[in-house]
Amino acid sequence: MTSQPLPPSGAPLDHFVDRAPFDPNASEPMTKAQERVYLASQLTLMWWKFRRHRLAVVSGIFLAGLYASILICEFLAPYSPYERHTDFIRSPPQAIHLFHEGRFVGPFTYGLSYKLDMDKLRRDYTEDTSRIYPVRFLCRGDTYQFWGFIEGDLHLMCPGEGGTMFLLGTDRLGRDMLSRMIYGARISLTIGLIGVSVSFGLGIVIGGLAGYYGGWFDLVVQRVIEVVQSLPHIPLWLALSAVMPPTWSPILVYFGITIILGLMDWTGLARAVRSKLLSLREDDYVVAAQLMGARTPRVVFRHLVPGFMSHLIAMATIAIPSMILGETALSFLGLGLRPPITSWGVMLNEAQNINIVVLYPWLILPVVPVIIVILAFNFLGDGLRDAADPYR
Amino acid sequence: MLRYILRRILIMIPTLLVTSALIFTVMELPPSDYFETLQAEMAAQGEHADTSRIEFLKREYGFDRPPVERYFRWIAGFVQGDFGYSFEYEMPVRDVVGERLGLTILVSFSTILMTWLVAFPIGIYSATHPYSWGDYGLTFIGLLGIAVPHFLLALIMMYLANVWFGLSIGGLMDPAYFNQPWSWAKVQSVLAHLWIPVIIIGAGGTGTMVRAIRANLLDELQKQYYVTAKAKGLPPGRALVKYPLRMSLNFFVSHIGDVLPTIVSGSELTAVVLSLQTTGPLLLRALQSQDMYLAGSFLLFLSCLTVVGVLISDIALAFLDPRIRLQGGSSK
Amino acid sequence: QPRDMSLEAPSLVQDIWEGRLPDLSERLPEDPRVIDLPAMGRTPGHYGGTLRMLMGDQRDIRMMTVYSYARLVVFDLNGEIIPDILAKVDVEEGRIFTLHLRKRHRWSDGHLFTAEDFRYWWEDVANDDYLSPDGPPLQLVVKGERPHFEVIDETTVRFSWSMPNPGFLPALAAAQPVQIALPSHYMKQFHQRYADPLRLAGLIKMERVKGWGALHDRMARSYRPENPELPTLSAWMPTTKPPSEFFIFKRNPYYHRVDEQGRQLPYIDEVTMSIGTSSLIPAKVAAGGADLQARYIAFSDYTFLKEGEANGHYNVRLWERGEGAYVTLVPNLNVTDPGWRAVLRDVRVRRALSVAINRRDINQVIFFGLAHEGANTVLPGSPLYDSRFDRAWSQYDPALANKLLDEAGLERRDDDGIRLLPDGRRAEITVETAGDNTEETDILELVGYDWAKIGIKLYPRGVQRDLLRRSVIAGNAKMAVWPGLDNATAGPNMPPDSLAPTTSMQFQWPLWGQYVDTMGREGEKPDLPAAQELVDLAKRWRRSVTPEERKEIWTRMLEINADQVFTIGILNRTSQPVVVSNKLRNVPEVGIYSFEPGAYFGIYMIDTFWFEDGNAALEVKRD
Amino acid sequence: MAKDLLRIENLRVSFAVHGQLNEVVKGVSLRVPAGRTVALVGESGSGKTVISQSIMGLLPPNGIIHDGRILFADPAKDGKVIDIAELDRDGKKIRKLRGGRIGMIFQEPMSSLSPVHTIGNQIEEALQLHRPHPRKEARAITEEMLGLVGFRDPRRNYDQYPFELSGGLRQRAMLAMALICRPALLIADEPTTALDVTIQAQVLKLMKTLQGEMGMAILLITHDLGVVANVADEVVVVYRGRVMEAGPVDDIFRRPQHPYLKALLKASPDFDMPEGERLVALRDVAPAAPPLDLRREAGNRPASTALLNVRNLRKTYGSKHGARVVAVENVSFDIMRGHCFGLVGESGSGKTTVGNLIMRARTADSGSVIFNDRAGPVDVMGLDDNELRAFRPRMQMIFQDPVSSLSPRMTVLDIIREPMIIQGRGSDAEQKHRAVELMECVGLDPRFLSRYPHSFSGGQRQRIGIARALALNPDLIICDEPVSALDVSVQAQVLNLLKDLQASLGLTYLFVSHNLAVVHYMATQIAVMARGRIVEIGPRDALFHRPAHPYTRSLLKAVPLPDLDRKLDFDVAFTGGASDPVTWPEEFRGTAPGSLEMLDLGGGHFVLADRACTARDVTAA
Ligand SMILES: Nc1ncnc2c1ncn2[C@@H]1O[C@H](COP(=O)(O)OP(=O)(O)OP(=O)(O)O)[C@@H](O)[C@H]1O
Ligand SMILES: Nc1ncnc2c1ncn2[C@@H]1O[C@H](COP(=O)(O)OP(=O)(O)OP(=O)(O)O)[C@@H](O)[C@H]1O
Ligand SMILES: [Mg+2]
Ligand SMILES: [Mg+2]
Repeated sequence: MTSQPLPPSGAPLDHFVDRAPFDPNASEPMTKAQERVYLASQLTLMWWKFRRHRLAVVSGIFLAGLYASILICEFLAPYSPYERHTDFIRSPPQAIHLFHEGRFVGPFTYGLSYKLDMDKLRRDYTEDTSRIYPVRFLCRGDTYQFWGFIEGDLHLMCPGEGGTMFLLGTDRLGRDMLSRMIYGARISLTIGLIGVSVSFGLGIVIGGLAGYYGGWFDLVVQRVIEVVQSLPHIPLWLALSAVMPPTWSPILVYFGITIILGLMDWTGLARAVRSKLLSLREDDYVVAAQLMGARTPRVVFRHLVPGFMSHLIAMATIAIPSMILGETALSFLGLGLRPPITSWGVMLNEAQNINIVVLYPWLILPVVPVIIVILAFNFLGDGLRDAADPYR
Repeated sequence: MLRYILRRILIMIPTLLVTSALIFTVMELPPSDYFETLQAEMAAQGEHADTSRIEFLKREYGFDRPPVERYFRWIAGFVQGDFGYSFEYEMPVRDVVGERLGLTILVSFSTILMTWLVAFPIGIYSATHPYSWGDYGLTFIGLLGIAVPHFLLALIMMYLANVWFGLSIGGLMDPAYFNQPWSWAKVQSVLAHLWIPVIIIGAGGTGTMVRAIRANLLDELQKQYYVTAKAKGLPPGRALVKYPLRMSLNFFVSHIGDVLPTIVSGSELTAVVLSLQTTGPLLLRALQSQDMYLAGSFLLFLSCLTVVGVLISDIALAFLDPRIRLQGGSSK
Repeated sequence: QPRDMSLEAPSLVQDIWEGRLPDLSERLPEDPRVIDLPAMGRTPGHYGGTLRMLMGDQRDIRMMTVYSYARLVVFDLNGEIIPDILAKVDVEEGRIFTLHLRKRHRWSDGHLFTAEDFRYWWEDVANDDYLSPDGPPLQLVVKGERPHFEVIDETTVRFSWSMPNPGFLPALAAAQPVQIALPSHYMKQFHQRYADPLRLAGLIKMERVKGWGALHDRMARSYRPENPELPTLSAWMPTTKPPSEFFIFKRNPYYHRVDEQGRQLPYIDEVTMSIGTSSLIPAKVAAGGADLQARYIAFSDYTFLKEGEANGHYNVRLWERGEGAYVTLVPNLNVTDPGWRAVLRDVRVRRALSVAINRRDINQVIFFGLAHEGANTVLPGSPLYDSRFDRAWSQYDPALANKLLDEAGLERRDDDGIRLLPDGRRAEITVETAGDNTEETDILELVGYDWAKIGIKLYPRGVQRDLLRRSVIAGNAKMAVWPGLDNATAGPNMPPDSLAPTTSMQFQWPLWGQYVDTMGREGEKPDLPAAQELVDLAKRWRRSVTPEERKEIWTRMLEINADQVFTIGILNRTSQPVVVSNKLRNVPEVGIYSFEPGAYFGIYMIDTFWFEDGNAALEVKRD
Repeated sequence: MAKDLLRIENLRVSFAVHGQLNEVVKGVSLRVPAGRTVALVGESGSGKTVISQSIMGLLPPNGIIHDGRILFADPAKDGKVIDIAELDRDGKKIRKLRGGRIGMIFQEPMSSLSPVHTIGNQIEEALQLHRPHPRKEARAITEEMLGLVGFRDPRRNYDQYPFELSGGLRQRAMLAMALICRPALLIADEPTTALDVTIQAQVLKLMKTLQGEMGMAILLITHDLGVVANVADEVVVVYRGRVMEAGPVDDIFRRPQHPYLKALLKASPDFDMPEGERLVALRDVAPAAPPLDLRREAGNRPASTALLNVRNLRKTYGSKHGARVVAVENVSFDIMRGHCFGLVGESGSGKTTVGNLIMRARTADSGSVIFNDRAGPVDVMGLDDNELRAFRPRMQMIFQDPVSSLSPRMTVLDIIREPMIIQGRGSDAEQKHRAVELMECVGLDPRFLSRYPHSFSGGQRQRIGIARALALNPDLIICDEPVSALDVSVQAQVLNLLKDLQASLGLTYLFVSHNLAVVHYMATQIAVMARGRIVEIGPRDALFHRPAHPYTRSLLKAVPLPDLDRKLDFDVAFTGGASDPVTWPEEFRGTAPGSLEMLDLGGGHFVLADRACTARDVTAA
């Protein structure tokens, strides 16, 4: 096809006519890809878009792996989280070596010996390079009850016979930090999230309706929000912890508390949703939906709330850390989880001490998984946001 | 608008009545009272509480009366500016809170200011440069602030500040300046200590806000009116601030009212960890020891501020968005 | 004319010179209490300096009253009661107490301290229906009988009862003493009977209190020295009015003790208490923020503090704690659950639970083996100590434990290896704890491991202290965690109340204690023979006159307690780190750290401590 | 001859959609000489807007220019040539050009304005940016500009928010914004679609004046061949991203050669068309019969009963200053079953409002709307929430602003399916099938179903709205400017579709439009509105041949015709605003408030005139 000529600047324009054959009904043939796309549902489209966000996909896979791992932490953890090694109290992290005196041995740990410093009252650990313990894989170690009922003793990794392998050190009772962290994920990654869901559900529904209806309904909801916001959380928790049946296990109690937390925490989100919808509901497409005879829930959740999705996703991912660490704040009040239950929050709580920060810094390592999980959730959130964003 | 505000102020009265009744109930909810708490705590340390004094105090402060009567007395007093009596400090609530209020406002205000000053530029940067290294880096830092528990952050920062700068640990000023009249040196000492709590308390909020601004702004950046603004030839900064940013502030404005109560209560738990002379620890302690008038009056004060804050944020919202101002409420 | 100021504290010199203070001779009582420092193995010191301490709570300023430990009578290091503020006490038949004041002893505002101050308290306060609706303090009431009070002369008063009251003097000497005198000249302005009504009304308004009763009550508080105007007899007097974060106590120029050279104590001019979050105190101490600190410092802070010694210019010492046990597990014999009640009341079960605990392991893991593995009983520092009590049922013997439990009817176990109660439920015991220190939590965790080995499952449950107490009294809690005997260095002259049901605060038998306390009005009658015997013994002690008799009673009570294992003590004589500034002198290297009877530092006479660089200490940065 | 201000050479632009590149501009070249007007015409979706966006450097983020040059020779800089295509999209250089040197009027004025700033603020901002003035003066200039583009009360209008304005007023605000900084090149993307012909003439004249004054060049994108004939010097015809024909306006109108152009010229409706004649569209589609379960038994509906009686509607809006604006007053009319009722009139006269009131999208202050169902009359105003919801599918609406009436976060497929889903019609597959059908009906490629609304051209969006309204097969459709953004050939296709549906299913329309030819083609009854009232109502022929009201007359006079020989004389008529009663003869002005009344001229022809007048007075005037 020839490019159409343009006269030089200032010259009069010629009458140009495209001479190519013209068929108004011709349309470009559909490619295979287009064929696939054009009737795809919105969810499918989003999924395709999401897949292109590499960091989000990686985060998603990571989180999925993490959640899968909590099913098999018995197998993953080298030790039982309750197993105490009285001879290795507060042992610093042990390195895995590959070479011994320049010779390749494969992964192994050196022996660990300690000396009691009775002046400073601390245990000083030294690596004993004369003892070598090759790490074993898929091996038999501490016995456990898989999912609470299947006996087992298979581990992914174990220390060499007679040796130790505290990759992240041990705590003040001589328990392996790594194993505790692996087990801790179980609680940290589950219970708190329920609280988030409760508060988000309430916030979106209540705020959404208030913003959409406006008027007296909004007025009432607003007053309820004020009242709920004014309710003192702390004494309420204190009171509630007193009424929780003493026969409840600590996990159940904590679970109850997180739900209540969620029940009281929706107000901020509800206000944000409400005020956004107050302005969104003036748009024509809302009117259009109404004119089609859509019921309120459909208008709110199909048309209005998606317009606020970015904010909701951002807030949800931001709320996750506070829920993972929720128990730290609560245990400040004596309400959180306590040992022997293991969670990242509990472990960090035990590290809540200047001694530990200064002398045994490996005990604050549980912040690392917390940070990674939060990052992963945020990147995942970014991916979801972009997938839901029609402009990207 | 004026009529609207007046009407809202009238509505506040029943709201506050309900709230106060709830607060009172919650305070009464625990099966024990301040005096029992006191006895138990003293006993744990081998001390004993003087039972006859306790009886005396109980009678003096009407604990032998039915709760309903106490409630109405309390409310009546509250309205007249008598906030009741703190058992723990054995002095009127007003005196207990008195001096701490100023410092609390200082800390909270600086924190909020810092949060805003930091969060806005970063949020805008992240939204306008999504998926750049800058975005990732700043996101990471912001999330760190959220992910590391405050107490840990506080401990580490205080320890390092002490080791590196010789700053006294905890508190808002050098103890030498306690009880001293205000002087330039005291101000300096306060400023030297202020940054730690400001950073620690502000860390979480900043991170949250950055993410929220980023998310909301990203949505608005696609809108046609922003293209129009650019077509006018507005410099990007101004165009951004005047149009998309303003539109994306909706969420922010809906929370602007929350600033009021936080300004006077501060961030309780962190303040405890940091040993700040603010009202937060006071409130917490009062709640734990069931010093009910101190806690109750303070909470009621906070809820007054909440209610006022909600009103303020509603008004601000109406100003922000004329669609809400001119059409909201009226059912079309 | 030339005046001799050589014995005066330099900080007072100016005031004396300018006439605001009288000379030392006029300030001291005629016969001041002389402390012979060299005889105690201490060195006479310099004047001056500021002693900095850190506290976690405004109410902790009462520690000033505790630490200074100036009482009408005090315990000495041998556990004997000796006069301190009083010149002399005469006791006849254990029931007539004649108190002789020091002549021309003055309150800190210079007013004389006289019999009138006792009379005012007795007649206008303790027996005033409005101020003391319940009458005088319990320690002054023997079987419902109030003492007969007489003023003999200006400096002599007498309290007498028809029966012996052996608890009277220990109560006066307690760390938290019974107050039986008030500065009447000051307090009268708040008393309706004496005050000008107009002025009183004004004061009530100004102080924003409900009435004169509240005003008087508030102004008279001396244990927690919140009223800087209230005259005191202590070594230092408060100068800060709360609320505050920083309390300053200044030397009392009328204090009644002198050193062997005739120099008035205390040596240290000023004590300050800085209030902050308790969890930060170790860090602040390590930064050199305190000159003398033990409160809020736990054993686990030792290493950290030790590391900071050079930096903070202090040294850490390890004193011995004076409780009967660092923590005890207290089975609630009044628990409502009938199944558990029967089990817990079975002495074999309690013994089994005790011997199942591997105390050595706990000692090693948590205390580096520095604590003593024994039961909850008196310590060697007490004249009543007997290693039999200490060792009773505190060995580690899981086999024995299993045997005892089998005998007690818990021989059945379920699939998880957990024993079953006779009624078929699993032997899962919830232990309620108010524990806010990690050591307590850790010990509980370790006990949990040990008990799991004998088939008992332990669930710790954290609650607020008051709620813990409630649930114990209500019989909901099966077992609680609580410190051991408060006063484990007690002598026979101290009341053995904590060994027998006497109050509802005793978690092993709250209802029995309440029964005895209220003379049968509330609670339950003790129905375990051993408990009943303890009640009788405690009653006998109340009527006893001679120390021998008291000792015999004490011994029997200790024996019963040891044998019955009413409380399961875990470790005692644990170490308490005490941080002492490098410049502070006369602080003992080792000591016993306990509230009763030692008043923590009080018994070691903090007024004799001094700063090496004396006045120079004033320039020390208060950090 | 003047130099070329803008030269576009071989421009190629593609968009990435769902990860695939679609080329939408395929090697276009065109030029705009200084001081001249070049019209860019073409099929809807052919890439006109994209070309203009490329010139401004404002392509959407997913758009890529991958070939070609856009040369801009700025006369203020002695004709130094800049290649815009090479510039950094948000760089300094291009920012200098935007607004100041190149002004742009966006196609969708309704959503191009910030909803939270007053129009005065937004217009003045442009002024201050490029031609700074002291505040007071700036406001005066802005108000003057508002007056020039036909705002009636610039003082008050300055402080109004876009949502308080009718579609046409918003478009005029956009115009004011682009014109106020007097750019060297004005790109006007369909600047007059929402304006009635009198205002359109006023605006075109204003553009001409400015052009004369400052030698401004205009790139005019429009579908209205009448406008092209009247103002353009050169014309470029594009079709599917390619130039089909280009040349001086004379050549184009008198010697069209390309089949597409010929088809275009044939497709525009005109007043001389006899009743019943079909428009010739480029492509004709048979109306898709709705599947059985979607179909309402069309059959023998009595054609002469009224489907809708509208009586005495009145609506006022509160304004910022508390004063209330009367938007609609005393509007009454009947719509016959199976007929199309045309509503024309001044921009801002309340047409959209009337539509909204009938639909109960807004609440009327007073008045009644009776819908005569076969089962009996339904009082639409009196329905409660549930009844209303059940009743909704009987009446549907095509919104004037296609942008904001489509949920931005739903794909077109979902948007078109939405009414079916809500009403529970058909299975999943049936709904999809119907969506495809509807897309084809309105001339859209079904491949676009998976795209989001923002990625469409103006005309495409408008057609999505039409497709959605048709989905439920309602009895009555209120069409608010349904074809304003469509080129004549597609317009013909859509209009034919509507007509076919009317015939086969007995659909009834309320048809609002500024395009009198279109109304003439569609409607049997026509009402003319001005200032909130119906000033004249009557059968089509009566109204077009014997217009009684002065406003109607000026409307008819101001219609630009696609005929070089019958150009409008801009200088004569439309200076004062044809709707201003002051310019009307006394009979129509009304001596006292409330003295105006509908005057029967016979044959169902009424005109609003003074009570004292007779039919004779009026026709004479
Ligand atoms: N952001 C976008 N993403 C993808 N495709 C787009 C986008 N914007 C426009 N298009 C497509 O580009 C083509 C040209 O659009 P353009 O808006 O230029 O048409 P137009 O000629 O202005 O039509 P109209 O007269 O209907 O406004 C259309 O097919 C449209 O679907
Ligand atoms: N929400 C509102 N608030 C205040 N005034 C409004 C509002 N909506 C419309 N108006 C005013 O009501 C009048 C009628 O508006 P309407 O949209 O019905 O006009 P229209 O006939 O559809 O005009 P156009 O042809 O330009 O779309 C206009 O003057 C407009 O400014
Ligand atoms: Mg277009
Ligand atoms: Mg309109």
